[in-house]
Amino acid sequence: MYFGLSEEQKSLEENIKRYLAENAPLDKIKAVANGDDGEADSVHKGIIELGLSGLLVPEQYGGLELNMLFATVVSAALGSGTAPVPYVGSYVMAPLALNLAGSEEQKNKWLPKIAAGECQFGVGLSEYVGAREDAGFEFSNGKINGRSLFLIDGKNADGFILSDKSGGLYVIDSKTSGIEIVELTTVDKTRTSIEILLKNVNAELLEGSKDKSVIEKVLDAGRLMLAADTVGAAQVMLDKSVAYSLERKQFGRLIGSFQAVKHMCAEMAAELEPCHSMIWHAAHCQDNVPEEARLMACQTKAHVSEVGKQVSKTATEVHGGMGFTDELGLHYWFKRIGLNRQLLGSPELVREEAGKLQGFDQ
Amino acid sequence: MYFGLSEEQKSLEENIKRYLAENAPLDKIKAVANGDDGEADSVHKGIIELGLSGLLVPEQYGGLELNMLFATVVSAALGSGTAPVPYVGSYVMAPLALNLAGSEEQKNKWLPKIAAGECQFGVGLSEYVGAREDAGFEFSNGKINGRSLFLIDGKNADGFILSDKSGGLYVIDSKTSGIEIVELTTVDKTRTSIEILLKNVNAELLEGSKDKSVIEKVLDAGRLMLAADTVGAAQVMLDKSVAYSLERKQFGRLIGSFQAVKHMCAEMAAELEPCHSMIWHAAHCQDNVPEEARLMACQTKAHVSEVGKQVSKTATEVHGGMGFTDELGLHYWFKRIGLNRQLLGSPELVREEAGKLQGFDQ
Amino acid sequence: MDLEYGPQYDEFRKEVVNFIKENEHTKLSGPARSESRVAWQQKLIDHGYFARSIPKEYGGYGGDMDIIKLRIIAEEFAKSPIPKPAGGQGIQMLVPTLLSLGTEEQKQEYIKPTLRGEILWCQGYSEPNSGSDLASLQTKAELDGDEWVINGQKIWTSTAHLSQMCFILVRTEPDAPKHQGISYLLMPMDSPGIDRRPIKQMTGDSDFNELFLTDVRIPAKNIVGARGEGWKVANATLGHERGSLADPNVTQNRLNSLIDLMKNETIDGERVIDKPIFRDRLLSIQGRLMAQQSNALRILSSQINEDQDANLAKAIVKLQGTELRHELEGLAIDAMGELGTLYEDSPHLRDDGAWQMTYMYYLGLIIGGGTNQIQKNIISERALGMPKEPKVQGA
Amino acid sequence: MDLEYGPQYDEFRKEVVNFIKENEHTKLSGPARSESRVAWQQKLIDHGYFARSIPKEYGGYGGDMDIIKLRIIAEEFAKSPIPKPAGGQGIQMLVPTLLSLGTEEQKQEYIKPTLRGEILWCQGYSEPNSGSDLASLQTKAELDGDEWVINGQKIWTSTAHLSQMCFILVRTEPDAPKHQGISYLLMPMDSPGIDRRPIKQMTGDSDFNELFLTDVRIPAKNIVGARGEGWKVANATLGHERGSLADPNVTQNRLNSLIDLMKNETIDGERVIDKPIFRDRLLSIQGRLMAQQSNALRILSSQINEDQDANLAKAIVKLQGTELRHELEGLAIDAMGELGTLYEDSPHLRDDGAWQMTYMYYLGLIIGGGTNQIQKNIISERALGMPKEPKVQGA
Repeated sequence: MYFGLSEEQKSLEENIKRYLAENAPLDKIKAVANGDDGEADSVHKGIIELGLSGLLVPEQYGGLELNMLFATVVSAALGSGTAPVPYVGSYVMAPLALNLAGSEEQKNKWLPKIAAGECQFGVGLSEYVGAREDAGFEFSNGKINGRSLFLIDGKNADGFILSDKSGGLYVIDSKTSGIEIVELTTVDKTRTSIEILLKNVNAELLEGSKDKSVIEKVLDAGRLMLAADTVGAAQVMLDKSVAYSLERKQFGRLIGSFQAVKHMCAEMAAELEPCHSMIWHAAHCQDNVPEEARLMACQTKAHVSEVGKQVSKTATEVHGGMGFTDELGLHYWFKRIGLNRQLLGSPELVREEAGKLQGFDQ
Repeated sequence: MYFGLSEEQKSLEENIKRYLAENAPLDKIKAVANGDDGEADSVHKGIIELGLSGLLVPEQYGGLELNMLFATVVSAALGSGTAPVPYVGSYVMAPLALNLAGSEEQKNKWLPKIAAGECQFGVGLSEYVGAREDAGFEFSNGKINGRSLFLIDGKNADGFILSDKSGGLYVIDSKTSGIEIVELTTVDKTRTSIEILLKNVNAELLEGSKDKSVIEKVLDAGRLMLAADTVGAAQVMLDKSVAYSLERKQFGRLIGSFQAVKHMCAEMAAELEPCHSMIWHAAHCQDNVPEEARLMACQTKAHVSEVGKQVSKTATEVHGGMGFTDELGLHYWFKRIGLNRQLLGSPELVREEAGKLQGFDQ
Repeated sequence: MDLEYGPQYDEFRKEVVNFIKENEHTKLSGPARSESRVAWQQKLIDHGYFARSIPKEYGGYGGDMDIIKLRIIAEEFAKSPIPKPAGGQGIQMLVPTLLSLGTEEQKQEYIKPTLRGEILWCQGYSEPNSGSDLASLQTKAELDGDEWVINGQKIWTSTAHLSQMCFILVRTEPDAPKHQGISYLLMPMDSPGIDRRPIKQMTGDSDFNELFLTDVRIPAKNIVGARGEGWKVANATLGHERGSLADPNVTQNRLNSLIDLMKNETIDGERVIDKPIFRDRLLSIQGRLMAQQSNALRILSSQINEDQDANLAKAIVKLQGTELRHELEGLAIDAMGELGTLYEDSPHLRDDGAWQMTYMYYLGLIIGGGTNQIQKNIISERALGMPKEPKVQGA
Repeated sequence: MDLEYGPQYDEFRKEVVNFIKENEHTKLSGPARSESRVAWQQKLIDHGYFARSIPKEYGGYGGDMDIIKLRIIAEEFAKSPIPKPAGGQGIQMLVPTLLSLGTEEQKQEYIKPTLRGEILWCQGYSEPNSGSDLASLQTKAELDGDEWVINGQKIWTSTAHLSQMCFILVRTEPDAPKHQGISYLLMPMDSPGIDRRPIKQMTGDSDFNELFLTDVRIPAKNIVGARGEGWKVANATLGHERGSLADPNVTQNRLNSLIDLMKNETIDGERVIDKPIFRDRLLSIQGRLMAQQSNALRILSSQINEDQDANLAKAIVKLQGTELRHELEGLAIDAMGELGTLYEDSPHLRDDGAWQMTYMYYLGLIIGGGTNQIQKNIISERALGMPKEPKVQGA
């Protein structure tokens, strides 16, 4: 029995953190947030070189064929660096969907490119999770008409994967005619989101997605990745709070010696520490205990989102006025956690799903 | 413009508090909780002598004909002393119901007795608020069959007022045959509650209660009284916490000098202080602004219940192990607040009602 | 208990209503200090709808200090799109300070143009190392002949780029205990030696500045109160700032907008307000707000009726109000879900992005104006009588 | 990541399962220390299902310290109504203390009968003026010839009326700094001079006692560790107590009962679990519990795998676990509404009144065993490396 990360997983985590510390420090994050796409591209290239794009792609398609625990470790590491790269949609949900539900032809077309870092995917499941503004689309005779909101990693993507309301998954080449892309600016400028408008656009159903377990697995994976990203980001906010409180003096004392500040940090730690174990455990279930995976994914997404909200608020408070400045930049983590909370279902919606999974409505 | 209590109201409050301090100190509360009905009776007689039974009874029936603000002041004062007396049901809801909906004959029969302190009423609205365990009754041909749970002040009562599911109110003489009374012991032994089982019991409809506004007013009043009782009790818990923290030393310091304890007290005060204004304001609406009275009553009951729960927990924590002992007796206030929370609708149910009042469901 | 203002005010309210009706189409043009803005301020003063109780000799209306009339003015102005009287730290903080502690010359020189909007003020209090512990400030001023020479650094100075003057706290008596070594000076912002750097905030805006002060010279007479009494002078007006950060009537407007939002937003075609969990959160916030509104009435009453004590009621306003507001804005974001994360110029933005903006801004206000941790210290020490943080050995 | 115990344990689990099956109808009769209870303890020891790693010479099973085997035993026993091994402070705290710090004579004398349930122990730590600040305790013991003479007062001593022995902290070196003046003694409860007063709690029960000690004489050899080292001796076992107060597996059982309750209780005929607001609170508690269960797995793993660090994970268990449990019980009360206030022998009582009882009891546990305020100090100081509360001038 060993509950925790393997040496390999730990070293992957360290590699990513080291890479980000060296290549995506705060001033680069700021540049990206201010619209410098070149900086974002270079960090993106770097994480492809680390192998992250092919992490979940089967070996036969050129990937590393690692499991969800590895993917979770990566997501937490990326969250800790507020890394300005596509990951959750492009390199987790997309290859999972293609591999689980695609035909051999579809797999051969896309998976090797994803693994090689030559192809980025935007993934839109919002209509399945809970449609806003009557977004949605119709598929018939190989053509899609309609629109889809909040495609994760959609900007500059080479392909799109969309789900309809019933969970059917469709793959679209972004160069197909009839697609209009609208960029959606969110508070978190380290990641991108788009809306797409589709007029008679050629699209392929991923046949396997007629089995609803596919969208469920893709969604579980996406939610877990967002939760892991939040855990990584929240841990940094806590660490920064403790460090700041041991530097900053007021009233002739380190602020970290005031019981109010100590208790704020203790409360953050008490809430956050179990979340590390929770994301590992949820990943383990996705890898090995399928019957527990869905409930665990929902509850992990919901619980971690709540803890993340609390930690990001408290950490900002510990930093006082500086916590509010762009100079210190703590807000990049705050906003990252804020976006993760809403993507793929806010806590209330995800808990509702967790209740249904347990038959509470019966 | 004057928002606050009049001199008369303040002096009534002081009179009750002084009476309780002298005649119902902690050792008497303990005796009552241990089953000494004689002690409870003597305190009950005392508050009748103070005029509380006739507070709301019109002058023509021998009462003081005072308003809900007076009644609220009284309830808060009784809560602050965890007074082991019937009040909310017997001397607020019952006379209100009789006066608003009774025939002249019914009024003449009961109201002078209530005012004179010769008649105690048990009031059961639980089936209207939200029936548990399929409790409920049928009324036909002047007879009631069924049962009713949680009659407030019902033990040893001379009469009962019951509402059916649709809000109709019935008055029953407790000496009528066919009534079986079951005592319900709750955590709060300073007040009594009963269940009654009715077999072909003679009962009279209060004709006026065919107009639903009657049950609504009675319920609003009852909820406000419970909220006021909680505010009074919670204020005492806060006051005791501050006082204890300025007596008790640990680590060579008054515990009240530790920032953690200071902030616990500050948080209690910050939550509780507006609740005083809120109950006065809610009472003022019942007296003078009927269109705001219902929403204000619901929200006051719900909000004060939540604040009371938090204050009663925090105050117990400030007292450390002593807060858990019967010797210090802090738990009598804790339990009083706990019972108020559940009577006439827990916060969730009452907020649901507040939403409907505002048409949120339309 | 009497929530009526009384019939004696009916006539006054009518006057206000008439004035508003006559002027409701007033449009102000141009930047701060423009002619039309100054003229509007003066018009409001002339009618007694602004600077009502400030003596005529200093440019005010010279009326009685009648809280109810002020309240009626505020109520009626709030109902109309008519331009509101100007606010700002000069009017809220400096003018009351000068009125009670300024020299006759200072009152003559500054109050009238400040009221008219001809002079805008910024506040020079906080320093990088003196936030919660404001009294430890280190910016110093030395008297050189008939001039103060100021050196140091200030932070969190709002509207510094628009202001002509700054009321600033400086250390003039370095050997005195920290609270007794501070003076309160009036510094023209065009003085040589002032360097301003805007601070970009998490919202993306730059409402605040850092000021770098190098040998800034101002006249010796530009001191309010005596040397070393600056802490007292400043504290006379700090209360004004805190209360204004969390007015429950403003929060009520936000709650109404939130209700509208929740009635309009849908999830799978179902209105958000029909989802019981969101609705319950809304109702819970409403309950807390109603308590704060009742508390505000009590405070108002204590200002009108001298015998009423509302110290604790006042002490909690900033803590409770800012936390509630932050939560309210956060509920709006949750109610919108993904759409709630949109910002700046994004399509599908609701209410111009005000919800995210205000959510973050109010986190700033939980911190600013005395952090809510400091507020809890104040409540426990001043209102509950608990001990001050004890002196630490070696500190 | 590997949550399997491995096939090598399959055989062991089978053995345990068989034992349980063979003995599941065992009924223990009589009070504590009765013959049947002692026999059952001995049987469990003989099979290695209790006192597994304690050496045979002291009455244990003398097996290996295999955490997984202990876990398997606990898991399988939890599934069955079979009588559980006895617990109590003697077994949880005294035995480990004696094993690591006792004299050979003490080990021989006390461990075996304690394990067999023939000697029950109570704990004499807290005093009326020494709660959170335990090290300030004042009960003193002086050596008079070959006897300690103990005078003072203890509080929060549980099961004192059932116990034959008490492990007690006393001040033996009044001139030493407070942590260095304490000794750890073993006091027979039948010694003359011990007066016991039960403390009635808010639950109505009296689980705790005050002990008044007047010239209580015990043998000089009844000291564990050296004079003045009692603080260290006691701290070696305090951790055991804290962890056991908030086991998430026990909370899981309560959550399951709560789900059943919410499926059975109705409001106007509608199941409580069908009310979204209550259901959401339930699910929110479940999410927090699942996080704590994952955290518990990590702690378990760190006990098996020496390279794993779980200090912070351990430090938070008591704080998080007791608060969650209190909230869970509180939700049950709200779900029952008025019925949730019923207590003692009332009709309509659900689950024998366990919800109210445990709601209050866990408020007690939030306070007991190091208040949750003290827990936050410990987390910040020991796990996050923040400064200790500074020394106060004049204190």
